Amino acid sequence: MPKKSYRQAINEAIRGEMRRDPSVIVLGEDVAGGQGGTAGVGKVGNIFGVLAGLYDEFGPERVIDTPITESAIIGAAGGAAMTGLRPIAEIMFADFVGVCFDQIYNQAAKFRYMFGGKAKTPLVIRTTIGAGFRAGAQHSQTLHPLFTMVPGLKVVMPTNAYDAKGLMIEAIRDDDPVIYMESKLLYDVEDEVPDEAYRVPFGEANVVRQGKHVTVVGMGLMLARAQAVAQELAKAGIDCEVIDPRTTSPFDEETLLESVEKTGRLVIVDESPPRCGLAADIASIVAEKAFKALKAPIRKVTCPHTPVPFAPALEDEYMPNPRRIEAAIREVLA
Amino acid sequence: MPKKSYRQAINEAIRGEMRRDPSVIVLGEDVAGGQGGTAGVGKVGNIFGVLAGLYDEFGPERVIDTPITESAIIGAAGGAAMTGLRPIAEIMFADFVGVCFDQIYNQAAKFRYMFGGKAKTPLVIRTTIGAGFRAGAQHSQTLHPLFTMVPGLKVVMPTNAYDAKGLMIEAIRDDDPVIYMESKLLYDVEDEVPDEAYRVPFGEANVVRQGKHVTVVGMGLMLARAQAVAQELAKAGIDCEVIDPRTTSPFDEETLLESVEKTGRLVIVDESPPRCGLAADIASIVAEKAFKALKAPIRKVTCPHTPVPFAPALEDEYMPNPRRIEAAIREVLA
Amino acid sequence: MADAGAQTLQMSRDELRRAYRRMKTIRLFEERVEKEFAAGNIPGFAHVYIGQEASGVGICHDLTDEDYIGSTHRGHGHCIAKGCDVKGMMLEIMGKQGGLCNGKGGSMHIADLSKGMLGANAIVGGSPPIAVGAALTAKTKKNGRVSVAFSGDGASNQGTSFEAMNMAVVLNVPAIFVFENNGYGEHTAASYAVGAKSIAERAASFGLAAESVDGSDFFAVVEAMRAALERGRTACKPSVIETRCVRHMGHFIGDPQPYRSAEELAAARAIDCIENFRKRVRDVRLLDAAELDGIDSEVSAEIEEAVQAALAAPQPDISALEKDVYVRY
Amino acid sequence: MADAGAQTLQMSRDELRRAYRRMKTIRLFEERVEKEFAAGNIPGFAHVYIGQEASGVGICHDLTDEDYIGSTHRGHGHCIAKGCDVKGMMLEIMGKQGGLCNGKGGSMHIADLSKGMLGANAIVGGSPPIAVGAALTAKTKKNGRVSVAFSGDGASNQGTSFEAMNMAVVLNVPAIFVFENNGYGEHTAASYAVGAKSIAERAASFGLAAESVDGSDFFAVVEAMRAALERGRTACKPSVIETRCVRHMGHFIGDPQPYRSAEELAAARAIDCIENFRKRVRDVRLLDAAELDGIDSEVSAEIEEAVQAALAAPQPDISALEKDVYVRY
Ligand SMILES: Cc1ncc(C[n+]2csc(CCOP(=O)(O)OP(=O)(O)O)c2C)c(N)n1
Ligand SMILES: Cc1ncc(C[n+]2csc(CCOP(=O)(O)OP(=O)(O)O)c2C)c(N)n1
Ligand SMILES: [Mg+2]
Ligand SMILES: [Mg+2]
Repeated sequence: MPKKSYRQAINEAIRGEMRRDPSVIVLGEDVAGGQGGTAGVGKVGNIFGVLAGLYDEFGPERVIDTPITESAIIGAAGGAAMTGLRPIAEIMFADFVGVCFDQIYNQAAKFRYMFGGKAKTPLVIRTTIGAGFRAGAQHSQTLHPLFTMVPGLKVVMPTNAYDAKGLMIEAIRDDDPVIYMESKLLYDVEDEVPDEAYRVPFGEANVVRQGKHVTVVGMGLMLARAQAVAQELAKAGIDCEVIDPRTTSPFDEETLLESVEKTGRLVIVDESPPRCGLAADIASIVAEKAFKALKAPIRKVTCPHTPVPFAPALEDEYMPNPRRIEAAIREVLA
Repeated sequence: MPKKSYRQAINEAIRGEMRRDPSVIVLGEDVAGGQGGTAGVGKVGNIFGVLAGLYDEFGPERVIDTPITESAIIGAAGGAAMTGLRPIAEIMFADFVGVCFDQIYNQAAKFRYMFGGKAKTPLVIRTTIGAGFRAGAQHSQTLHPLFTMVPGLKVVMPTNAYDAKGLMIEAIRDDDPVIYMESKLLYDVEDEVPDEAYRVPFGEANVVRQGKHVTVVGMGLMLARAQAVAQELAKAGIDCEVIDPRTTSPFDEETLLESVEKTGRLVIVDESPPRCGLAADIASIVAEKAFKALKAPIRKVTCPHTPVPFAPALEDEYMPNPRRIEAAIREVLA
Repeated sequence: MADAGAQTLQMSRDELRRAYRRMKTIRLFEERVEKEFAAGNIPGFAHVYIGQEASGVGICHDLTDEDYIGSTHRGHGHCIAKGCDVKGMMLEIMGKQGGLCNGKGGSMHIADLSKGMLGANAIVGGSPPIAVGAALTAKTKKNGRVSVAFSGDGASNQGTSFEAMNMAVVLNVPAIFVFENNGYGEHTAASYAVGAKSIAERAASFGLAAESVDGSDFFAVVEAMRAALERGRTACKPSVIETRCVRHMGHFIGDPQPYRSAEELAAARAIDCIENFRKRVRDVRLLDAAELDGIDSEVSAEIEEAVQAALAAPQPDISALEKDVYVRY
Repeated sequence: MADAGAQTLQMSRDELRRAYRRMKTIRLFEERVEKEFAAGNIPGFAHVYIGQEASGVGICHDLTDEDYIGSTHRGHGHCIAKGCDVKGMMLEIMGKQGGLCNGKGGSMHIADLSKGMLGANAIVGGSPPIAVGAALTAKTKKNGRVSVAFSGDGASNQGTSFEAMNMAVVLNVPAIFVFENNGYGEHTAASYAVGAKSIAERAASFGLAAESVDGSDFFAVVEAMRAALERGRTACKPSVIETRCVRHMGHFIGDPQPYRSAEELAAARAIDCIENFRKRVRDVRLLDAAELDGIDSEVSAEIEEAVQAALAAPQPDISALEKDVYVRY
């Protein structure tokens, strides 16, 4: 199977869906790039190059550059979704949601319920997450907890190129508003990705490593770190089961609970501050629903309760790292 | 001691601090009311009457009506706080934070850290929370989880008039940004409130009922419900310890953990949807730090993962109610 | 095939009857909402549109069910102007099963997508960006529809309103931003909160056609709207219309309005767009008093029926609580 | 006591020297940032101010350390114009201990409250509301200070910029909104993204004095700013200044700029505000080439020193990670 990067996989998914369905449009800042410039439009294809070539193929009516105006972008995307388009809107960095959060959580996510089930809002919001990019406190956050708490939203966090494509196709075809979070540090990571369209369903976790001693959950970029630590610990005879939830809303409780029933131990690795985060959320599900199986305290390995610092030494320590992950695993096994 | 309502208690705290410190100002929509009108200014005193009389005493320079422009309100309050005032800004309903969240979580809350400890942002944001007001999906939310997750913010949820006054005075004198959430349904509830100024410190939970069988945590309006159920259950020989955290950030882990060490059981009653909520947060703290003491699954009694419905029958069922609270307590004791 | 005399107003008698009926329906509906509210039959709070009927009805006069509107917290009038069923509305406002949103929305969230009504909106400034999106759909599908965002004078100061106008200009979409300037945002006068000389002038500087009209003059509103529709339907161009209105009542039902003098209130109430309309159509002998009164009676009966149905209806079953959050989850 | 010839420019030779030194410091600082970035010594990404120096330095020329500015992601120039220490800045940009924010902020978050510099801001449109707040402090304390918000042409379309302008007019506070129009927001031209005829005209419609000046002409910028300062300091009135600038480089360091033609880029670079300044002051014989070149050398040495110090400095100790989130927690 052909090797493709996470970036390419997303591009391919969007391109394929745009070919398939003329109601799919893309809008955001510099999704084409060059509007009003002197050397032609479409050579940027989003600041990370994820949308490269789409403008050339689909033109200005379907790959729409906007002013810097996130409330209008998301609001327009929600309004367009409610009236018959399937917009893919972009918020360049998840950190920027603060300027348009109302249009996400009070509007698009609530239309259907507030209107008694009569509205349908097939909207995809693409955004990027993650520290480690040396971009400081306002360009480095991983805000999935903020989205996961919102009834009416679906929340997707692909960890590899294969899933990235299948989850994007699923997101575009889904009739509900979906936040699709791209880990900036995964863009160049390659994986085997089929050329044809396929769907990875929401709410189905991926057990990326079978194991019997401890269940380790990792989201986004943290999955790879959890996997690496698991591999290392295997040498020491510690057998981790590693789970990638893929989507945090809906969340696959079943796979998680089954795993903990088996291992009796749980470590959650999550790149966001600890309070009201996804690690807490998952811990609470298990403490409620698999309590009897638990043989040890549930350990959360998260960022500290601080903004993301700029200095690389601090930022590296801010993110859950192998040392902390390993320590937590050893702790619950002690 | 004189009886005063929660509303009066807040008013008294703000009034006292404004008398004491000329750098304290109030700004927001209709905090005075009547600007530009034909019958004089200041007769409104905020839509719930919490600020009644302040305009008359302190005038337009310190009780500042603004246009409907929450980003500018919070941004201006943050900027004013960083430069020497102690603003009390109002967001009429917490639901509206979506239009100004950036100025809270990316700006005011992060100034100090981003600027290497050199900034000080003594800002209080007052807002109202809670369902049960028949106000629909965009005027009824209880968004403390959204705030609690933000490093740099302090989050206050008074449950009675006495605390309301002491916590407000503390919030105004505090040098960090504080979100102060007023439960709409508590405004008229009276309590003994001293006339003089006093402070209720942040991060100190209130054990409102001692008990030995189960620890019950209740936030905001839910505390009273938890208390009522506890009283009822006492008749059946079930002895609940009821805890009011008072502030969710900082959060008093110590009192909570001590209680669970004693009771071995935990039920958390929280008026917000379940995902990444404060109930999950608290459950995860206990599952990590008091695991050995736990004798039963940790039960969360929260709202469902839905927006707040309008119809009273649905809204009453949406909020954690005595029936559900009692069932959860009985379950962990079964 | 206009009736005699219609030339003056450029409208057929049928059109005039429909317009009058809608305005009167709003008026009587809102008066009844006030009454039912006082009687404890309406939960929560509600904002009535009394005095502003000509604005909403004028704006919607030439719209079809295929065109879109987005509304505000003060949305009943817009719903009726766009053709929503008053029984469905009354059921909704009372939180009853069978309401337009099955009781889940309430006064501030009524929507009826089958009528192109994309929802009242309890967030001030919520609708303009959404309306831009509906206009984008129209442009993309090249179906000649337009999309209207109603906002108040207060909402005109919200960042989202400005962003939406700029976006509509840049994307060239058929959005029509209607700012109903009733002089107040809650308890604060527009003269205080709008720093600009006028809402329309400020809007014009964004690069779209903007005009300010007497919102109590149905015909003036229709005329302005026709120009906006022409720009929207044929050239996908956005427009702004400021309708200068009067608020006869308080901000919400029960607002004692201590910030308005008795004289101001009396002067505001002396301006009655429905009386204006009656006078105009009688003057040109298009509709006579008897006919208008006949409509009044019909409307009155319709509303009575709606109220009775709403009072009798049950609340939604509790099983509805967790339904319709998602299409599929 | 101005030197001979200074009349023309209304400035003393000392003032001119300071202005030139600041502009040149910005230019050389930014060129060095580009170099150090390419060498891998600067983490993350950075946006340089090359070509826009006259705008920032002109705006800050008559400000004191007591006045406030709020800045943008492209903030190095504003910092230097406001008097921030270049060594502290270079340390910060390299993420080193002892940087102006102790390495926690980085290029997009440099602040120095002791100089009235309230922070670069990585959120487009973040600063205008904050600047209104600083202006409110000035008004409340009646200390005659003003507060400047720098924004780009791109930021001029963000809702927060509009809200801030209206708020400043309504509250009547001495905020000065400076829109540095360098023709692009990232890779999108202002001619596309700004739907209005001009940023200044659109701003004027908000009810404040607004003018557009040649941002490459230091003296024109100073003149516009003096009028704004007069309004701000004496009457607490807000103003808007649009400075028409050129962006010599890409949006961020490393941007290949495929959206700009070679001709456009050449034309942009042919406009050099520093060369303009040198010519102007030489023409009127206020400063001669030797003196200017002397300043160049001093600045060069200062920056070299800053870079060496920054390269040599350690990163903050890991113990700093959880510090300074709160004053007390
Ligand atoms: C974002 C937001 N801020 C504040 C409010 C509270 N609020 C509801 S209506 C209103 C006044 C709106 O005034 P205007 O836009 O003039 O509309 P009108 O009520 O006059 O029809 C306010 C402040 C809100 N609902 N949403
Ligand atoms: C809210 C927000 N949206 C988008 C961005 C990404 N971004 C950073 S700089 C920039 C362009 C800003 O353009 P302009 O205001 O003209 O400033 P310039 O870069 O030209 O100095 C954008 C879109 C951001 N940082 N914040
Ligand atoms: Mg109004
Ligand atoms: Mg620019």
